[in-house]
Amino acid sequence: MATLESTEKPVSRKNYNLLFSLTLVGLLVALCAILSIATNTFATGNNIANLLRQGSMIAVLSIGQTFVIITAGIDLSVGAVVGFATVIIASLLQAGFPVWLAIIATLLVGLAIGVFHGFGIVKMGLPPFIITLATLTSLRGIGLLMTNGATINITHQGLAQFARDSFLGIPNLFWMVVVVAAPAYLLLEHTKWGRYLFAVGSNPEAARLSGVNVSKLIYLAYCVSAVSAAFVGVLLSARLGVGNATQGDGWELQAIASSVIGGTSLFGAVGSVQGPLIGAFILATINNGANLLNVNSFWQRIITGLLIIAIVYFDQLRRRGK
Amino acid sequence: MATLESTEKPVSRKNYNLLFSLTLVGLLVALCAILSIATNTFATGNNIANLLRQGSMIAVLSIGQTFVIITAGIDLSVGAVVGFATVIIASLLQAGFPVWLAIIATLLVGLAIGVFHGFGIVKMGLPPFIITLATLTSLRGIGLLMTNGATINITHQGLAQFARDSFLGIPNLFWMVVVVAAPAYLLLEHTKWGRYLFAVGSNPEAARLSGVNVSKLIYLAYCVSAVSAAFVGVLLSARLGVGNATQGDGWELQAIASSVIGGTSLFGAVGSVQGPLIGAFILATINNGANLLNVNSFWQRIITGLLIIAIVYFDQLRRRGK
Amino acid sequence: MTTETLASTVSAVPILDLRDVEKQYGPVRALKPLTLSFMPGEVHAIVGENGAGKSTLIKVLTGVVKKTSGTMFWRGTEVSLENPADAIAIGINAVHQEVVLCPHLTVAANIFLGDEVLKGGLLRKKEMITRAQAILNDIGFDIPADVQLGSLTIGQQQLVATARASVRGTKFLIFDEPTAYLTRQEADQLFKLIRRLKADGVTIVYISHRMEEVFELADRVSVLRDGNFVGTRNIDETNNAELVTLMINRSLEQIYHKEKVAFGSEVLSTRALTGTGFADIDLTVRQGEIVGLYGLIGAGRSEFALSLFGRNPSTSGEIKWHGKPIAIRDVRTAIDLGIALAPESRRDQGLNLNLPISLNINLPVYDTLQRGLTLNHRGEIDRAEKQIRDLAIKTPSRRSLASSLSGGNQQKIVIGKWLNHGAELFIFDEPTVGVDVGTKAEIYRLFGALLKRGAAIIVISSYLPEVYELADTLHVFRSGKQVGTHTYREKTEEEILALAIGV
Amino acid sequence: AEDVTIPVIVKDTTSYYWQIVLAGARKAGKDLGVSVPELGAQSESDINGQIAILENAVSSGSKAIVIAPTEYTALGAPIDQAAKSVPIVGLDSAPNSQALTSFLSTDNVQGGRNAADALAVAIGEANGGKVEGEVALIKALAGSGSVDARVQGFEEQLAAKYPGLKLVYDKVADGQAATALNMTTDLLTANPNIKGIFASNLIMAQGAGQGIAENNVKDTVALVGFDSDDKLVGFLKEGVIDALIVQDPFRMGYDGVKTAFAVVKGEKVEAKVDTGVSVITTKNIDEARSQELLNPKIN
Ligand SMILES: Nc1ncnc2c1ncn2[C@@H]1O[C@H](COP(=O)(O)OP(=O)(O)OP(=O)(O)O)[C@@H](O)[C@H]1O
Ligand SMILES: Nc1ncnc2c1ncn2[C@@H]1O[C@H](COP(=O)(O)OP(=O)(O)OP(=O)(O)O)[C@@H](O)[C@H]1O
Ligand SMILES: [Mg+2]
Ligand SMILES: [Mg+2]
Repeated sequence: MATLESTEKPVSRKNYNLLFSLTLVGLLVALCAILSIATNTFATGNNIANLLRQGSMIAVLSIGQTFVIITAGIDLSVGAVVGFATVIIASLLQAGFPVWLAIIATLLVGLAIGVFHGFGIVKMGLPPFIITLATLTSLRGIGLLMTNGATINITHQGLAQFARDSFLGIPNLFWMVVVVAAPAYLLLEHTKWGRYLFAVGSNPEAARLSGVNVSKLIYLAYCVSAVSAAFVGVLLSARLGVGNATQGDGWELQAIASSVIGGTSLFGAVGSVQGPLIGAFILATINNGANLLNVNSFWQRIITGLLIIAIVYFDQLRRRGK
Repeated sequence: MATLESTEKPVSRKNYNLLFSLTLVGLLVALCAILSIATNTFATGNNIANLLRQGSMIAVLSIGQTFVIITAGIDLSVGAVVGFATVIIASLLQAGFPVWLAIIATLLVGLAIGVFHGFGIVKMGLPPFIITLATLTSLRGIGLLMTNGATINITHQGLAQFARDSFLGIPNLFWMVVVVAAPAYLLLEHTKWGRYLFAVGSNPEAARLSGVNVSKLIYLAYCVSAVSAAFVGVLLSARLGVGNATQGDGWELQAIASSVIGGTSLFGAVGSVQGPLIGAFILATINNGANLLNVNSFWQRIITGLLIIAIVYFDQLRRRGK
Repeated sequence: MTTETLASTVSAVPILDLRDVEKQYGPVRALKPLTLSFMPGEVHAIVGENGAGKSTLIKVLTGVVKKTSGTMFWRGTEVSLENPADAIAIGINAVHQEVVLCPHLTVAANIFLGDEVLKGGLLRKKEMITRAQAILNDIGFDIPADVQLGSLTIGQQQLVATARASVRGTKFLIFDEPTAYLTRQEADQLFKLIRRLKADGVTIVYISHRMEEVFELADRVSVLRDGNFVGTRNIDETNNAELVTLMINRSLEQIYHKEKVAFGSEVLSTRALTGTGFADIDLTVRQGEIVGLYGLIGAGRSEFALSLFGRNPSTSGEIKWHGKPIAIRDVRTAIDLGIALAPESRRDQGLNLNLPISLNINLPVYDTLQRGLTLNHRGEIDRAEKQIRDLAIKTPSRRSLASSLSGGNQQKIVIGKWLNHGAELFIFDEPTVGVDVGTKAEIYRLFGALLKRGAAIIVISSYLPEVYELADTLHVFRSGKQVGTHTYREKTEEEILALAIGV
Repeated sequence: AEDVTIPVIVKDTTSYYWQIVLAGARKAGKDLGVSVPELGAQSESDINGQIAILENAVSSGSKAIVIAPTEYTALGAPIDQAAKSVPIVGLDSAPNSQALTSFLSTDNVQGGRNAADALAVAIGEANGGKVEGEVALIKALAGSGSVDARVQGFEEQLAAKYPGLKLVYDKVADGQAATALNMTTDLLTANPNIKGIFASNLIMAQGAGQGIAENNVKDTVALVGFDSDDKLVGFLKEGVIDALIVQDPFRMGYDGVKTAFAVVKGEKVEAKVDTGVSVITTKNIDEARSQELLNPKIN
């Protein structure tokens, strides 16, 4: 609530962000430390690799989502885009297209979806919630229609191998997070486009008066989100070896949650790349730990909910304390 | 986006709302007219009764949701509360409690959830998105834990009969919408609390400096939403004759969509009771029509998405045109 | 380019020429066909009542809104300004009436927004901060460049907006009531800046409700009334009375006046009151008395007022209400006691911008409008209509959104919503910011009526002539401390100013 | 042998069916003295989630793993991978992998065929022996392996044996009973001549059954459900549901763990076991075997 933020002290945004990520890292480290003591399997190379693989997809999604949230928008379609993208790439591969072409085509489909969202928001004046909810619904329908609800088997082996392999001891899937996060970080923090994204989220009127092309930036944000989601679709299809339109169900909420845990404000103009990334891995660690500790899956839900509250509350406290 | 609203013309809110609902009603009527021509079963008493039953639950949810959205918040937990409430009432009934007591207890559970949300937002400073997302996750866990994933069969016949019966030719379930909508309308439009809700959504600081107890109103909004959801749980358990923790999945998005289709702004301070109601029945009519026309389930999704875009776009056009 | 250099050397060619420019917002004719020229290098003042169309004119000139009809010539060639970027591109910049910057960005980022310093496509953040700091220092504004804008007071934000507009290769710079939130000292700095820009050949358009500023700065002045262009005068061929008459179509004798009202019993007093932003404040306010608080931006007056109103409760010291010690822990307590506060920032604290005027005006009194289960709609309507009438709020309907009003008319709501509240102590924080001369007189008359009813008033103002003339007792604040207390006209304005600055 | 850990990974822990599988596994764990972590994704369509759980189970040092693969292709490679470190016993549906040490399954395709047969019988009884008319299908989920197999069997059998029955309505209700109920009422409105409905899982049968009860058409519209619980048995007894196709999830879970433990101990096990599908109607409901299937000892 804006109410509660009004008492915030003047703090330079930069230092604040750094400190915030540090504390989130602290939390993640604490979680890992506890799990290393509680189980003798957590701190094994194999498990860490698993953890990195498991968190990577939501991490990429949450980075894209963060771009959108910074503009005070929201992208509910990302889960559906992931599922749809697995269908696209699987179909293309099975139709005999080379991998690189199939990947590019899938990303272009993501781009088209992002452009459509931008168009709906900028030109048609639709609220982001509505246009992306509509896409969510429709895309699942289109994906199911294309496959008739079935799974498309990807026979191409290279892709699956890639998803399983590691490079320098770190799973390729995690490298893909780096591949997305590094340019995203650069874009957000070190280019004028990034700055304009914050400006648009903070006060679109001010941005417009400064000559910023607000529409273009909204296109940009939704394209980043949709292309990230399509990319996650590529990764997921590689990991699963199939294309299936129902995959990625509910991932939009996980991505948004990761982003918010990572310090992004749903009111816009507050967010980073590192925050959501850590948020995603905190969630992945909770799940991984619960599995290792053999926590009943129902309890696991309850605990996840409570931990989300605890983490964000803790963060609020720290912010106010400063 | 705030950008796009800045060009809005000054139009009196009241007339505007009336006109807006009229046009939505117009849309609903148009939909019904088309379906009456396209099928010979739509315009039968029996089908209209079905339609009223089918739309009633989302309608009640969307009214509650609207209270929250007017304060610039969001309640993602409502679907989970519905499922959880079916479990509560089913357990109580099977444990031999009288119906009235079971209903009251279930509504009280809803109230407690609403109070918890208010507490999280007001006292703990959590964003509404996060606290209600956490409740969504946890409540499903608790419900599953209580039932072990099973369905609780409600052997009490009166409740099921009630859900099936009609009064003055109109299904009881629809009367329940009236039972919720009428006081909600009164509260929102004809009491100071209603005015305060708008004020809080528009500018909480200005509201506070005008003597409005902002915290209390946030509690109020989330309690209305959660109690409405618990009430829908009661209705659903009556209609299905079972309690099951996984029911109501995704209904939060449907409720929010209905609310937004009905003219509520996710930025707060704009909304009504009649709008979401009509929004919910527009969605129900689309589904009912698609079922009657035997549209393939996959196409049905695509069409629903496109119609949502069309309806909201049409509404934007009309607003700007004025 | 040759035409451009040619045009600028021939001073007879207007830099900007408007022919029959008109602007309508739906049914509202904010600007009726207007023909007006701006000459290169002049300071051109624009005056007019609230809602006369001044800001609308500025918005048309800067491409913020599109004109409904008419033509515009920039150095002799027709231009169509579709959006702010077009205006910026040809060198038109503005400091708008409402501070329109990004609260989440740093001061430096705001100053360079849309014009970032880049190297290899990447932002030079450090350099921008250094340069922004240099700009601020150069102009003489004491504001750190690396903090978030939102953490500054509204006055400081206004200065940042000014700094920002003046450094971007501007050839035509518009100020829409830039001194509304500035003290005399800051205003002087601003004037220095304006003269410097003028010397550099920049054309300045200057909008203000303060006549002395117009006479101090302007070469020519144009008057708008009700969206109509009334006339342009050379500054040395006109006077205050003539301008006021042109503006409001009648003459106005006494602007600052406080009606003589006998003081009654003490309403509120504080002893050594301390809180965030202020310390050790002792003051007393009696029935029939106006207590003025004067100081520079950030002197702690608003914080002090907010603590009396229970928004940010004080941390130590004592408050007495009618002689009895009390604690004011929240706003409700203050209102129930009989304290009313018209806050400083209408945008952030005073108004619910996207709600109807009626709701805004009635917000503090809905308690009394609730009859049993429902609301007394008649009473709600009557009260809104009465305030709109009494304060001459210019609007088509009580149902219009507050955001559709001109700045001054918005300010009237902020004040109006408390007027019939029946409070015993009124605190007005910068009550006449952006209010035109006629309405100002009206507001002062309302103060008089309140006093006669037995109320007490605290007025906070950064506009010294106002508090100087209004206040029976004037307290001067500096950096959160009370540095002087004087009765009416006990000291000269210069002495008070010196005290506030601390020289 | 408490230090032997044999996790069981099901498709969807929130479903009653899989809870019964887990109950069977739990019982086996107690009987055999092995620890049996009960794992699974939270939705049948969450393939990625199940793979993650499998990976975690491998790295947490299990002696053997029992898994019900949620998707044929996608689980193939991960199971191959896992089988390099521990023996894997498959349940319910097959993965695309040759690495399973043993595989205990329900033949869902056969279940679908049985459903078609049962529906035909019920329609015949209600229409004086004439097995013809329009029938409908309500699916729980799109893209779920076991549902697809049932549907496949159902459609094949209709085509092969009951040319008089025409499938005119085929819908997906996204796992929501209320949606299945709405679809059923709309179906009955649009096609008053409908003769029978096949609801592809427990929740669908609950919704469809409620729809039939609500519209009072239990004598004219036949309904066959898949899986069972109290609610559905109630419907069966009232005549709302004509037949339930039930599997033996308890045994599947029990035998799954038992087999896996045998593998751990180095014993020889059957490569393939069919745990069977049964059709339950009012005629055989009181038989001991039926009661055993309908009332698994879940706790
Ligand atoms: N967005 C808008 N929609 C409708 N009417 C508007 C809008 N903006 C301004 N107006 C109307 O246009 C008229 C002129 O407003 P403008 O803001 O130009 O006045 P102004 O001269 O700047 O007054 P002030 O001194 O109070 O700032 C007013 O009647 C105002 O209510
Ligand atoms: N939330 C806060 N926390 C800490 N210090 C604050 C806070 N808000 C304001 N201040 C500081 O308190 C001091 C007084 O600010 P205040 O706004 O009361 O000044 P003022 O005299 O009313 O001036 P202005 O004309 O700007 O309103 C300033 O130094 C300001 O920076
Ligand atoms: Mg103005
Ligand atoms: Mg102040």
